[in-house]
Amino acid sequence: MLALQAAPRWFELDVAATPDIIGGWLICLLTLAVYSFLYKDNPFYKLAEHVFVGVATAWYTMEFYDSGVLKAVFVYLSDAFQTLHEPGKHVTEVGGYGMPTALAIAVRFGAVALSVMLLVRLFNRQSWAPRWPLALMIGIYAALKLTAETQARLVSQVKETMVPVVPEGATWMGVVGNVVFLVGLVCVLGHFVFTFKRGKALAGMSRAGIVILMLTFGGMFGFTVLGRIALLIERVSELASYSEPAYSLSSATAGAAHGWLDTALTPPFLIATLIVLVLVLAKLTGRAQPAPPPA
Amino acid sequence: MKREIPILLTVICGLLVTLAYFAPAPDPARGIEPSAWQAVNSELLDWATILVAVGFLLGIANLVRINLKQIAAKHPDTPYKVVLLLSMGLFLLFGMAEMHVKWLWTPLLTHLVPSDSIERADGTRIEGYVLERGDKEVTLRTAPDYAVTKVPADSVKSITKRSLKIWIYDKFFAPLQATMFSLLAFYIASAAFRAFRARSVEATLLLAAGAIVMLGQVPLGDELTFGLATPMHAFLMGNVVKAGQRAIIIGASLGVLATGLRIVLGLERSYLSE
Amino acid sequence: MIALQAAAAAAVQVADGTAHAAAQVAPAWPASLGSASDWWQGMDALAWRLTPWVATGKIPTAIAIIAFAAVMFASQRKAKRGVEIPIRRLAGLDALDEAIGRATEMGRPVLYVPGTDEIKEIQTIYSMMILRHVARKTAEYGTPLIVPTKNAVVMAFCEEAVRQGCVDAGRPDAFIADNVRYLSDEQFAYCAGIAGIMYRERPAANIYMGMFYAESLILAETGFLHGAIQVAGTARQEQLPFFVAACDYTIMGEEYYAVTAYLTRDPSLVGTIRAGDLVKVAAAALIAVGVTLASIAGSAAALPGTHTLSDVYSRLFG
Amino acid sequence: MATPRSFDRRWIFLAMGVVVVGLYAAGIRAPLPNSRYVESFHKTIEDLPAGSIVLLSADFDPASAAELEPMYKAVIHHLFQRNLRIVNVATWPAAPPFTRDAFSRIAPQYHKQYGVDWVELGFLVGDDVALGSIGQSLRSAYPTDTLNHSAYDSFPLLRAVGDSCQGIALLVTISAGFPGVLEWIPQLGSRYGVPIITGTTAVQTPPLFAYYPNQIKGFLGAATGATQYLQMVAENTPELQPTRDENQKRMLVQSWAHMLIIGLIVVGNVIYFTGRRKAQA
Repeated sequence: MLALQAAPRWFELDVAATPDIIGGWLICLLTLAVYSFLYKDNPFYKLAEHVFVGVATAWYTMEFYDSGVLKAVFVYLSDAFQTLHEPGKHVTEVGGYGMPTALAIAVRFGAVALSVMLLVRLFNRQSWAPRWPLALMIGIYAALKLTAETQARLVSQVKETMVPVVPEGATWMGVVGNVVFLVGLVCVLGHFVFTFKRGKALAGMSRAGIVILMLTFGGMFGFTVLGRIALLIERVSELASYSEPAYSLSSATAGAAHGWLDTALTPPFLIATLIVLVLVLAKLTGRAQPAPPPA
Repeated sequence: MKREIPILLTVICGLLVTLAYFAPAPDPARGIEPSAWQAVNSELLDWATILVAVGFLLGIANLVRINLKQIAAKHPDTPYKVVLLLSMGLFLLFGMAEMHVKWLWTPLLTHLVPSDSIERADGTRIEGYVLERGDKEVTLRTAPDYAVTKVPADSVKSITKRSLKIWIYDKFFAPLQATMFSLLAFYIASAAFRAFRARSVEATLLLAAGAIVMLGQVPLGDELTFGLATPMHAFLMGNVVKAGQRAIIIGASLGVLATGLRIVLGLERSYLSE
Repeated sequence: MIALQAAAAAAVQVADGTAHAAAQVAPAWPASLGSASDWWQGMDALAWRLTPWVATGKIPTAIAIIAFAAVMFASQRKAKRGVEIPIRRLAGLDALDEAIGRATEMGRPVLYVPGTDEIKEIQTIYSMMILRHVARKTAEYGTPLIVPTKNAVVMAFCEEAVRQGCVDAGRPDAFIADNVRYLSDEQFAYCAGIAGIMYRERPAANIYMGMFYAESLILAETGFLHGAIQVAGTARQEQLPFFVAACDYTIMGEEYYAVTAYLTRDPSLVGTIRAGDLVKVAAAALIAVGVTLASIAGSAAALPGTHTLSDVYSRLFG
Repeated sequence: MATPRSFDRRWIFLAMGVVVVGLYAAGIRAPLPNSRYVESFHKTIEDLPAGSIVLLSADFDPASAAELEPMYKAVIHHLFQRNLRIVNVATWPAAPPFTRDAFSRIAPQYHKQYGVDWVELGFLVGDDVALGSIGQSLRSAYPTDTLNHSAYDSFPLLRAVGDSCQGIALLVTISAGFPGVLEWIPQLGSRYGVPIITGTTAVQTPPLFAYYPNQIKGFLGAATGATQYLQMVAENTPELQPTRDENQKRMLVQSWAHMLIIGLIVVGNVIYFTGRRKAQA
């Protein structure tokens, strides 16, 4: 899939250039190491898994630090201090509302103080201090969802359902669909009613509601299968892109070898054979861990 | 003191953000300027952003502490835990260095961060670090003294940015995360054969709807089902799933509303008992 | 005329956040409130006057929140005063008891997986309440109960829940501390650990209650293969299809919260469930009225520019 | 007879692997019919007057890039072709590299100038809170941009985006889960009335049908939606044609993989029920 403009170099840090060869070997090694878990839990998978947790945690740490600490505190405060020293009126826009810069700085130090209280948990796990910032976060988070989500998911969804059963220019199929939609919606709501006495009507609605729910979960099931397989195909596509002769060991060293040897020496095939060999050897010599349960 | 003030903080911030929701939106046409409500809402949200970030960094410190304790206690997976901490540490070292090029001490800068190659207007190329590239001037740190200098924008023709942080992301993080999730495609296949049984009416309906979607979303679906897949798929998703999803959404919103109200009015104490 | 304006202001909750008041002058009050168009004009006028004080488009949301809060606190007070709010017998509970009963007959342990999220997730907290009920049952029947966890904090809460369950059954000695086990923090390693327990200790009943992510599929499949009766429960929609397809019974979405309310009779939870029911009935009624109005308006071709009752009705709901 | 219970599941893994690798190697392409949801997504962008400002949010990561990166690149091509200005944000920490890569390749093709035609603001931590502060005031949410690290007000494009989403004509979110389109709808759609269109992973597509057509103007559902949209945009975009062909190739592999899954379900049930009937007989 890679549009191979220039030939790949051994090691290339320029992000826009063609992916380099060492990178290709690394990607294929890690991808096939994870897939070796399908055969059996083995050191290759364990290594790949722990490298993943380490690298992922580091990446999230850097992004969270950059967005929540570096920009929101250091850069914000240094800009605010700068406007204080410049001539002209010292006003900082906070949410579009002009606020005196000194006040804006003082207020932002409130957040810094609360962050310090949060960090106290590092030294003393039972301390009461982290409760203040935690309480503030939970209050803001709850209020944000309580208001906007009630409008978007309760009020608007009920309003959107007030549609004519027979809109203009509707085919008979459209009308049937509309009836199924409206009746189905009310039945599923009926199914999720728990404190009303279960008369014949409510029981019937609940039965119909379950049918609609099952078809809904079936739709979700079908889409989930679609998504997971699309992911597998993309991995196969990336491995295929590194099976180009340009990435083969032979072309880099011994010039034009014949076709199949080139491909055999490309990262995916070579690594795959290596992993299989190691696992088979481990199985034969019985040195590997005790056979896992036939899951 | 330990319980009353946190609850007071929750109620005050919660009510402020709730009321700010109903404050009038600034509308220059009607002459409505942004009010203090917008400022309060914006500042509280920024506070929460900072605290979420700091809270996450706290979680990382915890993870490192647990792993170090396990290594010290000769946990059977010790070599793998060392690999975990090593890969995290190295990536943090190079990544953080690259994020602080403006303030970094010169020897650290030259050893940890790959330099960009800057092509000047006269075609000559120099190695250095680009800090800021505005339309009027470019801020650089170049050899030999690596002092922060500003040069006019038109003196710089093109910049080839090099990044070790993005290289590690592309070669380690991206393939590993994508492949870990793609394992599920295999698990779905084995579960399909060994566990998905049409043992009840409900399960049969579920599997049938799943098959309809699987056929309706792909090109071959229609050929194999004599053109039935797409209309059935459209009817199922446009009406039945729309009804089921909308009812689930309305139901779930009531849960969020109930929990939110209890928190904002200070009735929820479970998070204080940690 | 003034009485008319006051009546219009009081009676009509205006909902018009999107009115671009092109003209700077305020729209006039309608002469009478006879037709739908008059009501529409009245709404425009009121919206124009209210805009500097409140975001008029969000008034219906404010009313919905206040109404729900009123109903919720009224029901909670009723529940606290001991008034019996009946919650219908949930099939999910019967399935739980049946599964534990079957494990007892076959003399094999019960496996309870409390979800894979941290304790701050509301579904994990409710899972602790269900675990206490299951622990009470298994203590009564003397059946071993194994609880694998993915998080050290959750493990501590599980131990507490199982101990309480044994005390409830009057058999504090039935509590076995090392049956509550911390396996691993990593998703797939946790599933592999549970698969090991299923292979070695062959539980006859697997119960999955709480917040699940991609693990539902793997656990349900492995459990099915070992011939165990499986009961699952989660409010997370994405995982329900796999539980329904592979488990014998699934407690779906909101039923999960109702089961906890049924078990614990906790007044605040029962009150919330009751308030939720009342709002759902009200929502269904509003939809019915709205659809009939829209259908009438839809078929009777109204003159362009004039507003039908259905327009006014749906504008009221924001 | 090998009952499903004793059947080693690794044979099924092998079957899935062989089907996907084999068919991918065959490399046959299969076009898809259009869908009204994709057409309304496309039309919403076409209807925007030139020069309007679009907020493009990258809410995905490598694990969902298989379905979402083709959509992301196609949308950027489409927005630039329509001479729309793009303010780029991300609410997933692993998204920024995709933004950098896409814009550095696509923007030069349309001679777009950074800071005037598009700006990259990068990742903002906080999930729902991040969406709330982006809606409330982009300026306080992002003191600087993420490419040049220069101040918010130094960009003419950003000065045109006021507070409370004034100046934002459309929100396009390429969303893999939480936070994503289901959180943008309340925080920007309901609160500030910003029209929303979205491209999502398969897992997140079913709920979108409940929000269509008013709370979401149009959407691209899973790899299918991506391919259909690519088919529309690639007609007059030569650079996108390889991506479209690749997606069409993958859709054919997808078709046969689905047939395998359906086959496995059917065969598994047949064995289960015949086995059970034999046991009862």
